[in-house]
Amino acid sequence: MDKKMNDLLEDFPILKEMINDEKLVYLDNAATTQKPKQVLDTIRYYYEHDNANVHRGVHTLAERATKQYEQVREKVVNFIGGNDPHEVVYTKGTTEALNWVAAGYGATHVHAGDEIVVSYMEHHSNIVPWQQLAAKVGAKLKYITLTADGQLDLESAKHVITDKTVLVSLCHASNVLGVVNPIKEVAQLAHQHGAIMVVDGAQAVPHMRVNVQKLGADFYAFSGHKMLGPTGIGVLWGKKELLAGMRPLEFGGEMIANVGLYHTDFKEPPYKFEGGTQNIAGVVGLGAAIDYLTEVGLDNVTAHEKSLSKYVLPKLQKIPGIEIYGPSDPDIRTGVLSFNLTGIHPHDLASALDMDGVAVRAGHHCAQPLMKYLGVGATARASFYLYNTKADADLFINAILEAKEFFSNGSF
Amino acid sequence: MDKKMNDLLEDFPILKEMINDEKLVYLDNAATTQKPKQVLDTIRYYYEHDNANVHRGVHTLAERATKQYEQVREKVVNFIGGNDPHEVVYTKGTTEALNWVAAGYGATHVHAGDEIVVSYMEHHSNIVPWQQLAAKVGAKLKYITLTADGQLDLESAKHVITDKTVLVSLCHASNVLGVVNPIKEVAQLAHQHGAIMVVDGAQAVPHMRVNVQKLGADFYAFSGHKMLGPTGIGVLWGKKELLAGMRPLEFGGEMIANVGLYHTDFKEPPYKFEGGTQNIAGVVGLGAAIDYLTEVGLDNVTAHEKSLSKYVLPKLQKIPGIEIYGPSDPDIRTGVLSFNLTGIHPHDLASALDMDGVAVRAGHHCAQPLMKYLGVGATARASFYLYNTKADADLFINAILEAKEFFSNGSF
Amino acid sequence: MALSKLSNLYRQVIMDHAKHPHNNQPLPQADHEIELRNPTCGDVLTVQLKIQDDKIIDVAYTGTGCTISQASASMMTDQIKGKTTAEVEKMVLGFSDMVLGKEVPDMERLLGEAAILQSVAQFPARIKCATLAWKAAYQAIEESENDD
Amino acid sequence: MALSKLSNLYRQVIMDHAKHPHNNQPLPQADHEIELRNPTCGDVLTVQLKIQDDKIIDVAYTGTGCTISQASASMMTDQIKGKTTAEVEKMVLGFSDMVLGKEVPDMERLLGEAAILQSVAQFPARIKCATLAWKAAYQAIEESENDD
Ligand SMILES: Cc1ncc(COP(=O)(O)O)c(C=O)c1O
Ligand SMILES: Cc1ncc(COP(=O)(O)O)c(C=O)c1O
Repeated sequence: MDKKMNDLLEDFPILKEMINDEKLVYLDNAATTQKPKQVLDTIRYYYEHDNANVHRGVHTLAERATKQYEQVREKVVNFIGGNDPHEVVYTKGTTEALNWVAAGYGATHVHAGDEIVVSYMEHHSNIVPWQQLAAKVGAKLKYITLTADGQLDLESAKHVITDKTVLVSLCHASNVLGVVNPIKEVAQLAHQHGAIMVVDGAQAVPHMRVNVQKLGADFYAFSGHKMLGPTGIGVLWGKKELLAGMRPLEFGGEMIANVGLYHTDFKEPPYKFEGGTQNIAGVVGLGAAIDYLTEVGLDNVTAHEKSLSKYVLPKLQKIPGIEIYGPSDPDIRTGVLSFNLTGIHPHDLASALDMDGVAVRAGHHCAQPLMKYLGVGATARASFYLYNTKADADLFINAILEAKEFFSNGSF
Repeated sequence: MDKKMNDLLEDFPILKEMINDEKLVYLDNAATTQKPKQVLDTIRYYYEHDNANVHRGVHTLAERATKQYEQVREKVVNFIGGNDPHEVVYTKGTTEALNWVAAGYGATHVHAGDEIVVSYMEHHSNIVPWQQLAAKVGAKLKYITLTADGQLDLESAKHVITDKTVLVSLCHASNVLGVVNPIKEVAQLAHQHGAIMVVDGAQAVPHMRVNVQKLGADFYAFSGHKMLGPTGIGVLWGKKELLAGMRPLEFGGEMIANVGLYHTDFKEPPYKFEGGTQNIAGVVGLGAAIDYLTEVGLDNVTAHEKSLSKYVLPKLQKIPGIEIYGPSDPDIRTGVLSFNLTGIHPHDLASALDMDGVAVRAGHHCAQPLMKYLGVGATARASFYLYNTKADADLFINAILEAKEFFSNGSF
Repeated sequence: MALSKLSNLYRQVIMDHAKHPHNNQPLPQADHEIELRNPTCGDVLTVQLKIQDDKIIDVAYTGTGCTISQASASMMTDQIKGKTTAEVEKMVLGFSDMVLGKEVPDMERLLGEAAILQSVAQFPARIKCATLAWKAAYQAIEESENDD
Repeated sequence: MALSKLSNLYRQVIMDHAKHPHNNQPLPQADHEIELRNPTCGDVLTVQLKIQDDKIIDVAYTGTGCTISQASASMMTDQIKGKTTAEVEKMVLGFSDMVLGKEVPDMERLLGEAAILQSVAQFPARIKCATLAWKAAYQAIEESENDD
């Protein structure tokens, strides 16, 4: 991909933005990614030529809008290795998708005394819905522990997942630790015990080739905005039988077959979940993002990120007083790097990096249980994506060194 | 406004689209509206200069995105006559907003034996959530009837709303009958009986000056895509005390104050409702739509639509065999016109009009109970908006006459 | 005039079927019945079948709808009467392919007069109208097979 | 270097307060206490007050946080000690206006050394860090008033 790199950078006009008089070095991709022209152009074209409400209309624009809306379902299902576009439900994002599984599937399939299993590295969006569900039905929430270097502990998984487990929900890739979880192995374990496997793919789908069927996932959730797509659109993929047994949570509009005064029949999945006007332009933009990623090639994206983390990790590791969370071997890491510098609060560090145009995140990354598990209040996090370069990595390292100098030696 | 009309048309490039070799006459505005350049430019600018995730970030882009995201709350609250931006909750649209009220407020405030009141003219999105709620808690759903000419029957309202009523939910303007409901009067009635007033403003906010406080609304919902804004964004406005007592439905991400392993504290409204990454660009686009409508002037929009319906209604009424639903007096009508032609199914009519480039809707308009009440299976519907012209109205009438000729005289 | 393309859809024979539909009444001796709804427009169609020895002995339909759905239902009942259930299943799949614009081998022979609805393929918003009755027949046959 | 603007925020006196914060220990004789959290970063700050006859007799805080929140807490405790609750409420509102970039009349007199945190206004993402301790003091005073 590196050969195409210069062209690719041209696709992201925001990367030329000046931040505090320095060129932007955007390393907050785990929070949200930037959007290529192709995605923005597609959204604009849709609004300027095809915009209408879907499904309900006889006229030409309605037909064009509907066609695109449904075609993206096919793109999505091909992209994640499913085989039935009707297994693709559009949601606002990963958070809504996981909540729908918890409240729409869990509320009728998880019972008092049952156990739900997550891990210590989960994002709040993959913890709080299960806490709520557990409290509501009287189930128990259990946590798989991590190994000393921050990987999912499969031994722990084997102990925590038992015949009482009805549902296991794990992130495919961590938004803090830079690790990819062995979903396939855990799914097998879950299935052996009769539990279903829910996967939070927010940090995986943008960065690697995903095949929901090979993984053995029963539900799989991800967000458009983290994979070059627009905000406000995401996907819940679910097995047909499971979606059929899942209650919709938003009633009205197009999800309906027949409305009586006191009773309503719903359509088949995925339509029964898509109540009200959906984020149609968002769907179209998601389709364009998938096209873009497909053109670049997911394997190239993964390789590029790996080469960057191999480049930057040793440099980072050499900085005195740094602590990096997750495995130290770059071969098993993604482009997500969380770290702390002794004596410098991550908030202060992020402000300093911002002065150099370097955008990183500081805080708990919506993973407070993990922070407690790691024994820290917060960390700084740099997360790389396909448009980041070695030059970005150098600027990042330099900015850290400058900041360290600034805060430690009182050079002010 | 007519003086500015030509400039205004320039703002909507899609209106130059050719449909079946004819220039588009877009009369499906009740389903969704077209978007002015200003809205599309604002969204694009946001993505090309400011895009980041909100609230969580220390860096400059995150700060810019957050600022815009919160500023739009102020725009919204000014636009609808509220006084506290924290009473503005972002949702996917009207449907999600009403469902959240039903499931988040209703589920804990409506009890067995209580009564919920809607009317026969409601959109499915303002019926099915209440059906579900009623079934869940054992409450009763009651319907206010309509007068012979399709207005809300205030006498019926006085009978149906009683001390057993805990919640009344009505559309502010109908998406079928072209009427505006006397929300203020009904809200007073509801409050006298200790009930709260929920308003479905999907067809009102785009077309008229709304003041939620003067109306006496307790909750008020509307959609961005029906008011020149992008898809996937809407608003639930609610009184502070009521929002405080309303349960969030989507857990995770930024709605959280503190997450423990087994328990979580939520933030204050509106943040506790906005779990996960929201449709940030959608919010920014909604802000641009509000700016645009404010610049044109809501009163001008209303006046323009009224002048169009005064122009077109008499012409429509003169067509032999036509039945128009709702009041025959254009003075009390909005720009929504639903009708049927004897012997021509609305689907056939809509296909014929589409051949002339005229986009109307045919079907039940997500109002099956109203269709049954009117004794029809479906209707055709033309709905006008600020960019429609008298020329559009003429083309619409001509297209109907042609279609009538085609189907009645067998001119094929 | 711009309605000329419309004549492709609303051919005389389609209009005739819609105005004077065949087999448009209840079938008291029916042993299988399916009600289907076009959720977009709310139209409802009930198809009733009498099946004996895997053969469609009789078929009729009731319900309202647009020209396309009525004409299609009328033609469907004409065409499937007397056919075996296997033949009808093949016809329904062929019909569905046809209105989706796909190539259907031997279309005219397979679908008879109903082949004229091929033009629906140019009006994608109307495909659901055209297929409603055929889908109902298919589901009724499937039901009958599950009875065995 | 691009960090020059940073020196506006991290002045020597701010760094000194952060490194050697004043009144940064539990206050056993406190009669009012508020714990506040900066939800973005998870930092937690507990402010404890001893109030007598509407006067802040003593004040201290515990908790971790960034330079800005630590320095601000440290300065806050210095500045409010000995003031009346009414004065402190005015100070907190003034402080909040100041870091939002608004004009605050008599700012230096009102806030003393804490006026140096005015520069936070140029770093909007850090406003929450700066105001946390002040908000906690305000809420503790409000609580004390409700007790009466
Ligand atoms: C009166 C009314 N209420 C509710 C809705 C639902 O709005 P949305 O589809 O944007 O959720 C609509 C639009 O279809 C409507 O016209
Ligand atoms: C691992 C993980 N899960 C879930 C989410 C939530 O995604 P969203 O905010 O798009 O709903 C995120 C992103 O913040 C994430 O990183």
